[in-house]
Amino acid sequence: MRAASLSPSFATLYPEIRPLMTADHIPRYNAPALVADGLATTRGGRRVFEGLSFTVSSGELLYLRGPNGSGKSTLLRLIAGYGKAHAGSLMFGDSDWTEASPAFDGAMIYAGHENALKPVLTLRENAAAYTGVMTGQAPDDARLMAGAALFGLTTLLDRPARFFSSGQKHRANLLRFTLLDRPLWLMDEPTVGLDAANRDVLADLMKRHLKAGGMIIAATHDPIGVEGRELALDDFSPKVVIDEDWL
Amino acid sequence: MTEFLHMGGYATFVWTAYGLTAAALIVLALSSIRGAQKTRERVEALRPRRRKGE
Amino acid sequence: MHRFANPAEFNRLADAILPWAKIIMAAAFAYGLYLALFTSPPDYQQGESVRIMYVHVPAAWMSMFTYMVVAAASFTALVWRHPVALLAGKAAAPIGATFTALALITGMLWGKPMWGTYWVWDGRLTSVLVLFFLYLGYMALWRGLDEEDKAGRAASILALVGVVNIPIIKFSVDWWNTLHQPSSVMRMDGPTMPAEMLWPLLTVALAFKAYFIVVFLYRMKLEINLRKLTVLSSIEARG
Amino acid sequence: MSGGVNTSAIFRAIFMRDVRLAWSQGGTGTMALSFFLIAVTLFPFGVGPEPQTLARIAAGVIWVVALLACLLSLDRLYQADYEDGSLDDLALSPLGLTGVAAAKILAHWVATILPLVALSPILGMLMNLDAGAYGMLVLSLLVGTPALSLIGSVGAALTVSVRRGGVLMSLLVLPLYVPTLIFGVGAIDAAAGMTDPLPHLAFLGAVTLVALVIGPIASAAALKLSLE
Repeated sequence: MRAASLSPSFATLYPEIRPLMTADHIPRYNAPALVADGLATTRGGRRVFEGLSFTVSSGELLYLRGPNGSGKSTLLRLIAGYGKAHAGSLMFGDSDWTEASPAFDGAMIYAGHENALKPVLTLRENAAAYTGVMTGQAPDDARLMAGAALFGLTTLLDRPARFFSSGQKHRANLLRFTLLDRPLWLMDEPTVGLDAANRDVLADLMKRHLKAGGMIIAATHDPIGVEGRELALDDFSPKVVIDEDWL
Repeated sequence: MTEFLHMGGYATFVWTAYGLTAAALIVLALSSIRGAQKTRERVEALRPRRRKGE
Repeated sequence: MHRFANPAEFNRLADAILPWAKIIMAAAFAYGLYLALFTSPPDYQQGESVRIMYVHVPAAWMSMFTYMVVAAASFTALVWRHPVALLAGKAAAPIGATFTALALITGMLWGKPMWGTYWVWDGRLTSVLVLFFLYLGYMALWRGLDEEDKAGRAASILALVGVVNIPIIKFSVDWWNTLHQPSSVMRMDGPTMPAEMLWPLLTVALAFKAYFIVVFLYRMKLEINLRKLTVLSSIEARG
Repeated sequence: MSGGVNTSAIFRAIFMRDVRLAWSQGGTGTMALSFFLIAVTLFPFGVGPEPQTLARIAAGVIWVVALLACLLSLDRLYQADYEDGSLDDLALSPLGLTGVAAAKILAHWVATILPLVALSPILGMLMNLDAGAYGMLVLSLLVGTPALSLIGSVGAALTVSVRRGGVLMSLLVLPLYVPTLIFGVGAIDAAAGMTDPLPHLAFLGAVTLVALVIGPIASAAALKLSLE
């Protein structure tokens, strides 16, 4: 488990607990850099990438590029803590995420392929479920309204998610980025199912997050219109596909 | 000899018990040994080609 | 412990042990059968049918022993992420299931002449039956998940949960048995047994243990080769 | 958002969410309850309505059917979250997966099992249960069924990524239910037969305590596997 109680230097990074502000408030993050050094991982007995190193510091956006199966999602889930690195190290400031098993570190918001919506619950209830899991409290009403307005979901706040279109479901999933103040955003194919208008909304949200000192790692094919560094996973495809023992 | 085979009237039970046990253990042993050999041959078949192909 | 982590190392160890295990197995089987079928006396009550005990009891012991092997392999696999130990559980389980099935069948064949019915809800026999389902669950879970490595670790977790519950199950079944059937029917207590009955029992038990080691090592070679095949074919797929 | 995040609030939030989902449309609450009622009423058709026979098997039938109802309702305990992606969010909760598993198990027990226990006396009447045993019927179910949810949760977590994992799960979990069943029914039969039910209850409680330790931890380990 990551350090259950956060290391002191870590705890001072975040604004102390105060009522969650509305969506357009600008939190001030001065988070440490996320440093990956020589990361390697296997998936289903097969080495996915090897010797992968990168650094993402406050205010930076890193795009993960590469064909399907090159390990974009695997890397994102590794950073989120869903799996262990086979080799190498992953540090976020002074807390070690290499051996991380999924646990709260107060640092990230992860949005995966699925939309994590309960069909029977309304958008408001789904949002409360997400913040309930992360902080134990329902989202501040003004903040939820602002976030829903941002993504054009205001009319759906009290409708069960099973009536949503796939685009609406995807935008409802992105709503999580407006509900919590967390420096590191991990986005897996965030623009899938978004029309041009909503793509700009997302781009604007991401730019504001970066300006506030936040960090974003996004695995995506199409350009979002937010300037950021690129990391082609194909450059790290494994030379040695399998450890020799099993040959 | 027949008296021995008769097993004091319990012949069917005693011999079925021993027979089934022997049969099961032999079948398990043979299938394991044959399995080991067959898979080893398949590994050998795949491996040299891989080396050459490298 | 980590020395056996790589399969080549394990194969060398297996090749060293196998010849000795085979010799012991052959000798123990021959001598055990000779004792069980020829020299040991018939029971004053059960007559010749007592000879079934010489197969039934060691098989029941083996079913329990093998589950302990599976649990130990599972613990090693989970705690130290030891790939060969993961396969050891998968290799041992079918042997354990076979011995459990044999214990049940020979138990029924022994029950018929003694009490007139094939199945008797005796405490020991019922515990072996529940153990048989634990084996089935373990092996089914290996096949249930598609990714082999995850299937193995899931089955290992089940084996550890199972091994913790075995004494509880055993105790509750015995308790239930005394509740519904006060007289303990199957008198198989070791120590009070006359020597000439105890020796065949122990010899057959030794034979079964040697047999387990032989077949287990071959099944390990099988499982290691299978894993090599999946790895090699995945390389072919990547081309 | 420093280290002092309020984990008990999170536990309550997850617990309430699952309780509401269990009783929402398509939840397991109504399904388990109706299965429990219908399945028990089948027995008189099978065994005959003759009061003496029904009375003798009443405790066993009610316990076995309650056990099966619990198993049926556990199948989707984690699979629903795994399929819609919310298991990823649950895994990142400060509570940790063990706490999440404990919250979900408690929610399953409260939302799905307690209603069964509340209705068991009615089924006791249907099965002509001995008059003196109704109190013990409810008490033994209250003490014993948590073990069913706890051990069943491990089965559900192990088969979370298995399509139609319900059948596999029952094979994994049913052998582990034997002690709870034996001591649960034993307590009721003892109460009916005027003998002392306390030892049965004590063992039943012990089995539940063991399950309390194993359940959340083994479930969390199994869920971590499926998230990798």
